[in-house]
Amino acid sequence: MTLSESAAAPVDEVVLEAVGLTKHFPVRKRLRDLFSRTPAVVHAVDDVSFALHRGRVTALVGESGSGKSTVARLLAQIYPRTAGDLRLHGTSTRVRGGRPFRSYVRRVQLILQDPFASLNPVHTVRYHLTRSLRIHGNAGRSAEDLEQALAKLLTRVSLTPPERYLDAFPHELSGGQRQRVAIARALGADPEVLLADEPVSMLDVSIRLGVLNLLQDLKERLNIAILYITHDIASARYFADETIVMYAGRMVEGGDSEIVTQNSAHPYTRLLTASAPDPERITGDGAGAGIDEAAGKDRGQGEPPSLISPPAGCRFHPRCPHAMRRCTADLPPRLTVGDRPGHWTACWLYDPATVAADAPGSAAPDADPAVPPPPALVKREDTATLGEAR
Amino acid sequence: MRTRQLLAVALAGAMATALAACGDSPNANKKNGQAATVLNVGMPNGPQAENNNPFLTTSAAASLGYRWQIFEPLMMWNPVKPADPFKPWLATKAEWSADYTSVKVTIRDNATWSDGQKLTAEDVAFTYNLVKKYPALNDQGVPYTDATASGNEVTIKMASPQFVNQQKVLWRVPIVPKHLWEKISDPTTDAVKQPVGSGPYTLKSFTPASTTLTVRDGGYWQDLPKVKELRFTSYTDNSAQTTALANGESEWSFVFIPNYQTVFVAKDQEHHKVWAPAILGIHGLYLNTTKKPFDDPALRRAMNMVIDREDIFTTAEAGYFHPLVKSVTGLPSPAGDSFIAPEFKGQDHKVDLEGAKALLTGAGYKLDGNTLKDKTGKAVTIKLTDPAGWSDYQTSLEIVKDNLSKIGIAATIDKANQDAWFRNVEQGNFEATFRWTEGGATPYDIYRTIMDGRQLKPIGTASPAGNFGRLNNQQATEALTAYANATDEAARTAAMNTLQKVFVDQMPMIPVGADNIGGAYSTKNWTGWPDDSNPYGAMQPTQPNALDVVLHLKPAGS
Amino acid sequence: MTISPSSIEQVIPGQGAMAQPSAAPGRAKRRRFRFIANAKAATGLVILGVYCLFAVIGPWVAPHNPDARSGDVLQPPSTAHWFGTTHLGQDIFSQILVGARSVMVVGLIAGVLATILSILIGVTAGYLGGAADEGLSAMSNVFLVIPALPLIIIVTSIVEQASDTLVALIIGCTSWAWGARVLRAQTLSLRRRDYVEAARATGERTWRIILFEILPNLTAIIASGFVGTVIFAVMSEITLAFIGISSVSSWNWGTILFWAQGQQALAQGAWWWFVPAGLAIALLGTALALINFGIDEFVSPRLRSAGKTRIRTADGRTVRMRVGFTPVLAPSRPVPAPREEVAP
Amino acid sequence: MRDPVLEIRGLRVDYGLGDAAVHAVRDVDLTLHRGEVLGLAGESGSGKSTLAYGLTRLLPPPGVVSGGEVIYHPVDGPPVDVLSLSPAQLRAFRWAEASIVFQGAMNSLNPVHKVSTQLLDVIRAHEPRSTAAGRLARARELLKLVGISADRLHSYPHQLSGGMRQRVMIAMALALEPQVVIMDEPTTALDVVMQRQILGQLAELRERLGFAVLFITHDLSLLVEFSDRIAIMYGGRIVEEAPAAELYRRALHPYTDGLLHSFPALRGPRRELTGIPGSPPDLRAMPTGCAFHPRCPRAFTPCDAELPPLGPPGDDDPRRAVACWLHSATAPAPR
Amino acid sequence: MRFLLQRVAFYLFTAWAAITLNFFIPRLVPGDPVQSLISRNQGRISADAIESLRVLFGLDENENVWEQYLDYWRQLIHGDLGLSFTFFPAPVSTVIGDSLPWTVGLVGITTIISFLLGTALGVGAGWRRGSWVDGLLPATTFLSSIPYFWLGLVAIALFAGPGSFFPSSGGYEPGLVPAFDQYFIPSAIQHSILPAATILVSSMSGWILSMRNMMVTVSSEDYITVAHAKGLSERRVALSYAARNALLPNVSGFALSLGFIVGGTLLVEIVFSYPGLGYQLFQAVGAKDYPLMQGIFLIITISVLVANLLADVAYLLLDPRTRKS
Repeated sequence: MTLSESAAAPVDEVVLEAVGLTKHFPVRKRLRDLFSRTPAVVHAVDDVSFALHRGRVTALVGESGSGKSTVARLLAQIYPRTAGDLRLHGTSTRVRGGRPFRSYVRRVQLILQDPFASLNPVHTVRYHLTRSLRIHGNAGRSAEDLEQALAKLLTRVSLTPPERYLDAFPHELSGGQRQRVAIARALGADPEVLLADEPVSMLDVSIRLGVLNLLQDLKERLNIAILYITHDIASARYFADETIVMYAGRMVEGGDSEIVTQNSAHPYTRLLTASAPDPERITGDGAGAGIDEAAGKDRGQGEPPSLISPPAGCRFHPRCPHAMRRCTADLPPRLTVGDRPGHWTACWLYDPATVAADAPGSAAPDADPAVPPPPALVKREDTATLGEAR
Repeated sequence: MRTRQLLAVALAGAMATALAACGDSPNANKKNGQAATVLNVGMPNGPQAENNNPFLTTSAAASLGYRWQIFEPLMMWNPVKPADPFKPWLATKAEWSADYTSVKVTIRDNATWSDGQKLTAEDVAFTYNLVKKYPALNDQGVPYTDATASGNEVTIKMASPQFVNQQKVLWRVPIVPKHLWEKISDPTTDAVKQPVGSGPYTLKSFTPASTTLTVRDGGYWQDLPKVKELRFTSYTDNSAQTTALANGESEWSFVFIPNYQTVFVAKDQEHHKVWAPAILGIHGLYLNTTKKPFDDPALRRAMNMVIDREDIFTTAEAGYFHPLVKSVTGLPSPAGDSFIAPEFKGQDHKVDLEGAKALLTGAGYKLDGNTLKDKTGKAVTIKLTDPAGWSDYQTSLEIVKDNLSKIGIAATIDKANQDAWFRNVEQGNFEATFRWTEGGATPYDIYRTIMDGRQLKPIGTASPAGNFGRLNNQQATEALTAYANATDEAARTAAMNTLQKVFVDQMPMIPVGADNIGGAYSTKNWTGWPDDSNPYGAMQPTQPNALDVVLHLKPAGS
Repeated sequence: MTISPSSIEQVIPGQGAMAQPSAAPGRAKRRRFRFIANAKAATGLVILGVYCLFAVIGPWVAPHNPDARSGDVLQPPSTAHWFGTTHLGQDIFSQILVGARSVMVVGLIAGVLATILSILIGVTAGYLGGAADEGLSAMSNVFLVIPALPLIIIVTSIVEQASDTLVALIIGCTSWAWGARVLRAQTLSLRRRDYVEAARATGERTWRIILFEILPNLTAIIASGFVGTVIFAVMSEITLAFIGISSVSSWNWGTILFWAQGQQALAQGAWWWFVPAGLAIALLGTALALINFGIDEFVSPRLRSAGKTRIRTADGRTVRMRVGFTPVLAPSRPVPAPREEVAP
Repeated sequence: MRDPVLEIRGLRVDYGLGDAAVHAVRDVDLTLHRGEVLGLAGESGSGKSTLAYGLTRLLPPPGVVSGGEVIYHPVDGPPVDVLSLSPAQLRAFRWAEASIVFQGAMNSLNPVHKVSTQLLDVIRAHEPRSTAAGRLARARELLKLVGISADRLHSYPHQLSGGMRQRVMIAMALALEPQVVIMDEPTTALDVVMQRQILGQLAELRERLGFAVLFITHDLSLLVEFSDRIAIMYGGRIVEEAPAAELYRRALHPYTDGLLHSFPALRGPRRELTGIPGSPPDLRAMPTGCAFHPRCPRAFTPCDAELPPLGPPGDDDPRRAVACWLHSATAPAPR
Repeated sequence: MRFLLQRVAFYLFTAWAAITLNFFIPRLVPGDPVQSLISRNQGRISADAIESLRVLFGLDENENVWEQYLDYWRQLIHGDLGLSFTFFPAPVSTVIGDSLPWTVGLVGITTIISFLLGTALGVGAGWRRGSWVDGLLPATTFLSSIPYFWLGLVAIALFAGPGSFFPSSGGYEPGLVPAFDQYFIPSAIQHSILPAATILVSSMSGWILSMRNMMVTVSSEDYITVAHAKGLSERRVALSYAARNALLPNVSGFALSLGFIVGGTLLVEIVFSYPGLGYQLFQAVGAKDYPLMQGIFLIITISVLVANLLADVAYLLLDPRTRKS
């Protein structure tokens, strides 16, 4: 097996690129739908574009139902995409199975969320890893080669000594150990891209870090591109180089992780960061003092929209405290925020012309008038200078 | 909980209304029926559909037998004494032509239909023409060509000599009223809901389980029977019928009762009786005469010698179902007694193991230990076949198997599927099988079924009417033809003697038991039943004789 | 049916989250056979084993030829004839011994056939989904709704010479639907399991996924379906024999009952003629049902019999294990308050 | 310090009986004061949920409470031991005095009954003399309290989103204005935005109604923000207890410290995350001494042999308690 | 409603499949009803009658299968199931009409009672694990493993027979005319007790067991814990929360297993010679009465379908989750 310790290719090279990736799931037909022309679909993912770079971690942040896991499966080509393109090293690929699929997954491997479910309870660790090695031709020629490769894989994910784990069944392992086995299985293909779908969310807090550190270590040592999908925006800040925020199947903001989390541009990202638990917020004398600071800004009771008939325009507008008339009609394009290079958001607030024509919050009639003016324009200095910069 | 209460209330309510509305209940008089006026007849035939068509074998009237209490034949024939002359009934006289292709009957003039109309020769001619017109009604298969009435005489013509079928013509055809039946559009499917006949009874009520007949007010051509009401009950199965007989609920029936002495007679030694007279139809083991080594009459005769008819009679048929056939000629007694040829008179079958062995040795067989070897040195084996569900036959086969092993023939028993068995037997695809013969007024039917060369078909082609064993015997065939077509008694006797000789020599079928036409009955309420001392008729309630029996009954103790 | 995971389940230890990898991997393999340790399953398997033994050696050890007549006609059980004799003096004990084989063979063939069919149809439908699923599901649902026994009776009655094998085939071909339905549902749920998706994402081929990822996880259901079909097949076969539709040329317990019924054994008071066969059937059915309970309890531990439900505490009280009122074992120290109804 | 409303003393909860018993909760002492939010944090298997089910005696078989007492102090009237109540008394106690909100709201609501049925039957069970109209009015009011429009009363659970169901559960928990509300991971299954909203609402309601909350979660960061005091459980025992801010600023137990360094912070400087090595202990084979010692970076001699008692730390802060030889007043000093 | 429409569509499809199957079965291997009739009357019908019977039954018609199939449908639509061979020329529909009430009365009512009673006992067994009902399970398992017909035989041997209150066969005392009066109704009830008890005994344990298992499963659901936590009365938790939910799978189970049950209970009719459909089917099979066989099978199938549909409706009423449009 050839788990390359040093990368031959330059760091930052784009390995896998999604261009306008779209996935609509057909809704089960109902009797009355027989007569309607347009079939009902779930707009799970719409027009998602981003690139995964060698040796970098890209985080995809969103709540449940935002389509982030669908993106992972589209990238792994487990689901066929409805529209858009997927470029592996610049070459458009579309595989449906068989040999092409295998050679694709050799380079792009998926790690699933639940380590309690992603390993078949009837098979041992050895079986899982051996299959992965064999399928991708990394098992070597002899039994010894295989043993070596297995030991190497387990060592790589810090399950040592390997003999202790090889013949164990999944139920005999702890959650963290299982997730490590799942990672080892993915590594058995010697991939260039790891798609990690919430790899730690099912694990205990105390073990999460170990798994994330392992991924980070792999990224550095093997120079792998990692897509880190999470609902925990704080972990994206910590772990990812770049963060993309999704809402209701669309990307709403992206850029350097630190910028996206600290200087969130999109109202949704702000809602997200404001809602995340933050011990620093405590005042010491009692609970909940700052707890509803952000919550009041959500006009939608925290409920995401239906993806079968998503809202027109910006999908966040029904909940957005700053919604403008344009938000209800036109889909906001990617707009550069301008504070840092590469920071962008899909929000009309960042289009000076729109803001000029329409007061932010004007399309949010039930918005509490006491709510402070749109932070994007007033509250924060960095965005206040935004208009000038553009 | 609530629903349960509701249900109970609803049920109670329904019961109450039902009971309240029972003023003119058809069951009101059920319990107080006078014992001395009612006769309970039973058959184990299951629920019936209302159908009183006397011509249809499938009708309730035929199945339970009450058709003969409503409709009457021209003459009565006693199957127990087949050679006895016919007893005048609706016809006072029947004159056959010498070749038996036509019969001239004289209709009695005092018979009336139950609707009051007079029974005439027209009615009789109409009936025979009806049967001729609708082959589906001609369940006896007599080739009628024409029936014409003139005055009180009717001449019925047939296409072929019917000497052997006299009873089919005169005894088996229920006479129906022309004035009603000519209006029936399709007599083959008409259920005749309101039967009008010339018999002493009329239909009172019908239910799937029982039919009640009540005696006519008058107008019957002879004395009205003492039985004022006849109840025909169709029990769901043999055991239900047996139970009903045993506890006296049923007074007359025809049903197979295993171990009948214990199960039925012992329940009331004094009154419970079984009388099962033999008729001229037998059961026996057909051997396939084309299969080696059973093409050898010597072997067949030897087999006959070891088969223990008595054992079969007592064990398999529980001593009553198929009366023992004693005579070597296969003719049952007493029905066939008068036909037995002088040379076989008094010659009864006996198990003769030594004789059989001697016969076999003489014919070139060798008994090698427990195995019989044929002339070529091959062990003789035989496969006995009968439908799986026919327990009496199966039991008989078991006994036969046992008997044959005494002369070293290894028998296997094949419990066949009924359809397959029928087909295979007709096509000659069997080695040995238990089966019945046709029955009739003369032994002709027995021998025809066994040895008729006119029915000889190659193996594989069905011969439904007989000669399943494919016996190819010119002498027998000629004798059969001669018997049926003879115009004088001497010729018939000669032919009959020949037939018996051929049968005994060839032994194409090993006779075991006779068909019976008997029944189980109780003398508790009614006496006057036929029995050995007075065998005036058949004992089966579904035969035309049943009417004669009913007319003989008298209240017990009177 | 899907059982939604209860949050309580998570806190019950031994569910793996806290387990250390075992030093002896052999222990793990035993887990698959652990259900044998289930008392019900064990009882069932032992009884079944005895039946299987009789099926194999029955015809050899039978003291008499089951067809052989003897002079002892309709005798009650005695030392010579343990279960008595028939109207022909046949030994009923021998008939039962010999009959075991036919019963077991039919059960086995029908069970295997139905199981194979149900796997083929159920798993295929569940895994493929779409039109194939719709079609196959509709087919199995049709078979499920149509009354099986009348159908089997009618089909068997029109077939001539219905041998054991044929009866088994007919039963097998008509009784796969239940298994297929259960398997389909389970496959459908397994197909969405992460490990199946993970296997696909690893690049496993479809047939391998079905064979090595899905089927092993269906073992319990397949086994339970198999046992269920065997029960049904045995009962059907015996029924067919009893009502005299299938060939009664070979002895099975239905055939014995058929003769008993045909000879009105009841009216003759020959209880020994039908009691042993019925008990043999009932015991076999019970054994198979017990095995199925064992499998059920193995699959779904909650169903296990409660074991000890009444506990005697140290101070002599008896408390009951019951949902909603966790028993308190230790005597409480005297509480600084009179125990009385808490006013709301 | 406010009055205690619920005192747990030496509570022991087992799964199974006799030698086969697994001790899931061991000698837990914990006091919930009137009107406070007490956070209970720990990893899965630490016994925190078992504690909640045990003290309310809702643990299904084979769970048994094998010792201890749970003293409830009603607003007026003498204290009672919940563990020694008869079934009828317990039924009366439940919900009226202490209600519970469970993790999975989908599973907590009976899928076949309308929200109204489930809201009304609890009121009727405890206030049999109330009128139907009165109950209905109360149910509407309760729904409004948690920000759900009253017409949702006639919905079935499956017609509500996860967030709404959890709100309904909270409304139901408050129906009888209990003194104690036990919340077992009430927001774990929800998205952060929803979680924040619900917690905000809960904080507001607590201000208004003054009930005490026992808040159980594995998310320490949430507790720090939301609760007044925090107790940390490990291996079935409480290992540390302190006011939330104190705990966050200065964790005494190495486990607490490890937990606090396990989750990344969203704001502020990027902290170093150390995490905790190893895996949580197996309850069936607990390490001797301090259960945490195999994973503890600072373990020393007595840790693997002697169980550290839960008590005030060496610096004798009366508001805090810790079970660690590092901080025990009586402990041998680290060598 | 969509759910219901779907089910109706499915049942129509199934009915079509069953009818078609029904059409083809006897045509695949044509047996000979005439021979069968003769064999039933061993020797009492002469071979000469064969011809007349053939003509009578109209067995000579030769049509191609497709035309026969269309005819078959045409007749069916007119409610014409053909003429029975055994009871010729009684229409099959008449024969079935005579026996159907008995089956519905005995098997139908008993099946429902068995389901209700079994379910109620199962609720008890599942709710109070280890109670006496739970203790009954091994016994009921054994009872349910006994073939229906054998249990019937034993019941007859033990309880029926001459002099006993329980008759061993039939649906009412022969000689009575079916009518709602004080003679017939008690007789009919008296005749139905043993068969009904047999069906109850052997079919109930299945319901007990499945309901118990569902109760046990449901008992550990969170909403049951919540119901307990709410301080609701034991009865309310057990019935309104646990049993109500546990019933749902059992209702659909009831529907699905109807086919099996009906098959099994028909045997009871055979053993007790109860004049219902099962007995008629048995007779028809013995007599190769294909029209009757077909008709009975059709009626059984359709009634099972209807029962299924009713169970679906019940499910629809019981489970609000299926009700959403």
